[in-house]
Amino acid sequence: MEAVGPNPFLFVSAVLFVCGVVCMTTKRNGIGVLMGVELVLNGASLNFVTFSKFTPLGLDGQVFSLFVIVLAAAEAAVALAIALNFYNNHLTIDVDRGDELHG
Amino acid sequence: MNDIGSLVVRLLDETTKTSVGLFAPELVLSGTIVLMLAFRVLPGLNRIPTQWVALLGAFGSFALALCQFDRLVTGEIPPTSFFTGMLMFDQLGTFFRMFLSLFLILTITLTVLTGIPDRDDAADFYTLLIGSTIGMMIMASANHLLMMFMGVEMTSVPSYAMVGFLKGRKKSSEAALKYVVYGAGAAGVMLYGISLLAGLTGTGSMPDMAQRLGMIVSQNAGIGDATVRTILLAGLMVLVGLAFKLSIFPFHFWCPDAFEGAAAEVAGFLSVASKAGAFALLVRFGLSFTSTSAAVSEVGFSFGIGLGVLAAATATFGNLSAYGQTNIKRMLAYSTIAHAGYMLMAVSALLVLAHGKQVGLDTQGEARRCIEGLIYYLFVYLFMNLGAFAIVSLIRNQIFSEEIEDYNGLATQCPVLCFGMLLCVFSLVGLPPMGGFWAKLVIFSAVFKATAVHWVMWGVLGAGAINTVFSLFYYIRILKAMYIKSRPAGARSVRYDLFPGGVFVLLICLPILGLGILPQGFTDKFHNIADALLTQIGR
Amino acid sequence: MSVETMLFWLFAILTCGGAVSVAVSQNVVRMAFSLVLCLGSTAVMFLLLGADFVGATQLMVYVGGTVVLLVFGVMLTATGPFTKIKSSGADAILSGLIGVIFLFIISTTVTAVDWGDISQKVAIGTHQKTAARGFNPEQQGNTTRPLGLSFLSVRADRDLNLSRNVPSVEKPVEDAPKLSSGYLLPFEIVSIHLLVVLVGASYLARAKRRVATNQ
Amino acid sequence: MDTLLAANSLAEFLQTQTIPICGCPIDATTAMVLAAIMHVALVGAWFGLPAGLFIWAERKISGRIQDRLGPTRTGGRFGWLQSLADGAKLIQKEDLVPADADGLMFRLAPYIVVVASFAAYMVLPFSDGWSALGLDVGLFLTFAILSLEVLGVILAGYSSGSKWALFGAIRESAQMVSYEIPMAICALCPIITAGTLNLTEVGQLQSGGFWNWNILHPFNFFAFFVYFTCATASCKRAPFDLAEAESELVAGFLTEYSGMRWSFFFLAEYASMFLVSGLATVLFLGGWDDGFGILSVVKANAGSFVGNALGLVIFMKKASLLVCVQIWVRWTLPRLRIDQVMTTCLKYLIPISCVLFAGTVAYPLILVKVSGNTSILGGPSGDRVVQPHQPMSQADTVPNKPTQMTAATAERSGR
Repeated sequence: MEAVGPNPFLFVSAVLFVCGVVCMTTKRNGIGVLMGVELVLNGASLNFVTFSKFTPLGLDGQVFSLFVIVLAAAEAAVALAIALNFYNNHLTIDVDRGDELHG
Repeated sequence: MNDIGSLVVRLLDETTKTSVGLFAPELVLSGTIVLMLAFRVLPGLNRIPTQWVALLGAFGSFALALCQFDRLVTGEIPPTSFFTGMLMFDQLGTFFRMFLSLFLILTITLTVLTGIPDRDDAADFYTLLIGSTIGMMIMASANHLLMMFMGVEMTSVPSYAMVGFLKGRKKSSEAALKYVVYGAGAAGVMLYGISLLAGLTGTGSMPDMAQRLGMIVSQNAGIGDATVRTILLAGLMVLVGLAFKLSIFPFHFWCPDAFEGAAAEVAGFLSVASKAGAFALLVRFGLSFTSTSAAVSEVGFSFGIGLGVLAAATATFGNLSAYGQTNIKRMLAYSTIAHAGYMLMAVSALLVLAHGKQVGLDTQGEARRCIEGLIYYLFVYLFMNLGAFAIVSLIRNQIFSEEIEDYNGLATQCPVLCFGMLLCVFSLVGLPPMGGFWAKLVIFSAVFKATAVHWVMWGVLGAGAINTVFSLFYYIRILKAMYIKSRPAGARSVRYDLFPGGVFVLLICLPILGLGILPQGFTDKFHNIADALLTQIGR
Repeated sequence: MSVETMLFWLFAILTCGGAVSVAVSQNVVRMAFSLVLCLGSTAVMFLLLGADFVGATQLMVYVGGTVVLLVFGVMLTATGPFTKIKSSGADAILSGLIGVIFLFIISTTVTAVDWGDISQKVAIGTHQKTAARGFNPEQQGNTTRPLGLSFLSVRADRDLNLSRNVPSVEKPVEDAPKLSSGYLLPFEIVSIHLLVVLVGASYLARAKRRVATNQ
Repeated sequence: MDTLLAANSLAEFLQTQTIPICGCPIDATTAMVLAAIMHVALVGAWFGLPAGLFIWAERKISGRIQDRLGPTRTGGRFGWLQSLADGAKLIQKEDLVPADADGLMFRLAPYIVVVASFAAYMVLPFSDGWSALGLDVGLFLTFAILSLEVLGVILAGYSSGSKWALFGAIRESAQMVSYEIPMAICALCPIITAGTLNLTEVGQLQSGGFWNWNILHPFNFFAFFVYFTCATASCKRAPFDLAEAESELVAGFLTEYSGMRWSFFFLAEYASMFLVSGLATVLFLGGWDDGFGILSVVKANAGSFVGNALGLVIFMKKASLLVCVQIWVRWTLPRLRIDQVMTTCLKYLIPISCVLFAGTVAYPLILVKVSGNTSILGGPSGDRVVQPHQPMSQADTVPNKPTQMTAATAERSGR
């Protein structure tokens, strides 16, 4: 009947973080990379909420995660607009196809 | 009156009487954004050119920041944290706010001269520009981990959009996509680090964090302790985010692409302004690790050594890659990376010197010199780099090219712009009597002092010196093209030179010379800033 | 096993499963769906952690907003061959290996920390509230009111005892101890950020306007 | 989770019983699980029953509006069982998946839509305290869950592998996402008046007489109509049913669906119609309150259970009336064009709702300045029957009176 401690939650958030990083590094689709970023941010936000329950961080943790959610939404909006713009110019969203810039 | 009532009264008092006033420069900029957008919508008012509104706002912000800085220096207002500890009002922060609003004025003027946003898009462009500047200002005075992250985000997100501002161009959209993808990733990693730090210390406030890091690590805990390792991991993750903003070695790859794809004005803005904000933040964050606790100081020290190695690598890499470039914006981007390396040496020396007390050296005064050198370098860098980018964009408007070989023989057609480029380049290399010389000198001397604490700093110093010599070779290529090669027949000629572009460039170049010939007044000012910062955190 | 523990493991598995399938999936639309699963289960984890408001925000803003945006992006850009991305086997193994090593590093550092001990060390010197008040106890996840107040900088969960004239041993020198961090400034400044971002995104997404058409 | 108010009481009741087969007492976990299952079944019944009923009502009402009879034969004189018969028919139909479709997504999409509108019932109070979850974030959570519905729609449209479906889904999602904004802002107006997001508390504050109902508040009065318009649109009901505009898009995102999956979308539509109407009832129309104080008399004389049951009937009546209004509107007004739909939302409804929101915020402040009270009637609106629902477990050093710690009181005392 013991309650779940902080460590299982932290482990889940570590899984989120790692999956996000792997996703960011392996995906060639621009939007796929953005999904990886969302996973990483989500892992961080789960960390904050976990700490808000189990450490003296208290309510601050929840405030942090609220701001993270809002900022992530803003970032996603701009990223998506840029991705669409890229698509309009290149007719693909494959990051590797962008090869105008090199040297 | 009950508890919550008196709490509200106290908060209301503090917010309206102190905090809002201290936040005035940012508030003016925020108001400018709203005004610009309102002017565009309202009938009748939409005839007012947006850039004048933006310029007015930037001037207002600069004036307010100047006033505040003045009052801080004279001691009329004591340094304090405001908005219940969210931001810090001190000489360092206020100097950077002043610096950034000055830079905003210069950038807006430049865009007016080169006409990069057309009439329709002006409001959008200046909104992004000012929004990004507000983010940097917040970054420079952040006193709380949340404000630190918000500052980074508020700086980055509008700048992603700015890089992609020329939206019809393939290069521009590609640059923006690369920038946003890497940038968002770095921000995510940074946030994860912040979450670990906040969880460990149970607070978001950075001074509290510094104090509590000592509390949670027992005196003799080494790297084997899980807590110390977590602190190290978290610190590294935060540094990844900052290193990305600063384009430090393994995280620099976005920089050349983003700069080449973006308009030269935007590239100039990003190269200086985002560095200024990020370095201020890095200094504050780094100082959190210079605790009196031996274990935490050890962590800070290892960060210092690590940053030193990275700084040497960054400078070397930047200079080596710049050598083969044919596009001038790309070359300047690599040179930006190299300069970030030099400036990072100052931070590295700061962290190493701060550890000096632990090994029995009195390095108090030398730590101050690091911050002084960093500020001096940034201040010179503002003018020399903006100058270079301004000349690139002015010439681009005439010859429609940014390749170095198209600059051949330009000196005969536009002597003023080319002379400006000469000054900027000499300063970028670090030749006397330019400002860049003194800047490098102060930083290198600080690194030299740091060699007493650890031998690795000798390597850093050596790398810095060799790089300075090496950088001469590729910078000189620009001058060679301009002054020695002859203009090919049939090449597009440059029609106007002196007015207004030339005047602007000369105005920017004046401080470069001034800072080089009369450095004393400035170094004293910057020394005071460093002094105030270190006294304030009690080191 | 209590209900809470069961719920935790159920949703932990869903969260991790969603995350892993985002990372390994080759189809962008499937990835988006896995992301929904992952983020939605995280919202439930927030509820389990007693952060109801954050959980609801996660559902509303993240799942109902950000992911919808991403799915829109997928729909607008996914044409023919690019919907499915094949990466080579060696790549997949390498990145999987890196992922496992990374996970090992993080889990051995972060979860090896004795959080209870650290909390005790840090808790010295933090001010605590004198009494939790409100309609429903905060411990059960009803943090809406304290959160709302903290956005106004009123830290009812921390600072309530500051104004009371309790003789305090720790802080005899300062007559007015500092207030805990309230979040009025970020709450207000984020609106400027959102405005700027909105302008930027709409500029990038809209077609270039025709000049000189208004007579 | 201790917030499962009703479930808790049921679980406590079950713990006093024994399992009939083996005769041993029920332990806490099993009791909790049993209680949860019973509640799910109950809420599920509320989800299915109104849907069936309203489909019948829609046919009948539309028939009458168009001067027809509507269903007359199945199940007696009024065609009562028509929906049931249709359901039986749809279950028997073959489950078709188009060749071009993304099979997994195509099959999943209806469930997402159904789960989203079903889960939102969790926090809806059917009577005083009769809700599955008594959360402090009640209304916010409802909107959060409702906002998931759009995902199902997008997936349905995308995975169908058909142009009609994709067009329909894009239109539909644009419309749903846009109308969420004014809808949420308008729903916040009564929330501000009440000072809580907990729907049960909002209902309790309006009890005691119709003069306490939020709709009589000057700004909430207008907010109600804006809310109702947006709610109609977010349920993709005519005149906003552009996604399914037969003349242009065959059937929108539903084009490729048939049989049971198709009917799931309809179940979800009618369920969310009832849900938004129920929300409107709680937020604006006094919830389960009868308006003349009869309920309190009944409660005093026949016990709270009977009173609550009566409240439930009243609540259902009010909500059903609103659903009928939606049906009435659908068969009366012509369909708008898609640009008109978006213009209505972005150019008119959002500014109007913002003004109403600001007005609601300013109203009590102005009243305080003018008359010294936050309400025209003198006291705070409704009976402040809300109490801390559980005494604090830790004994505090300071004896505390039950202070209501809302932003409003904080402000008042701060002055």
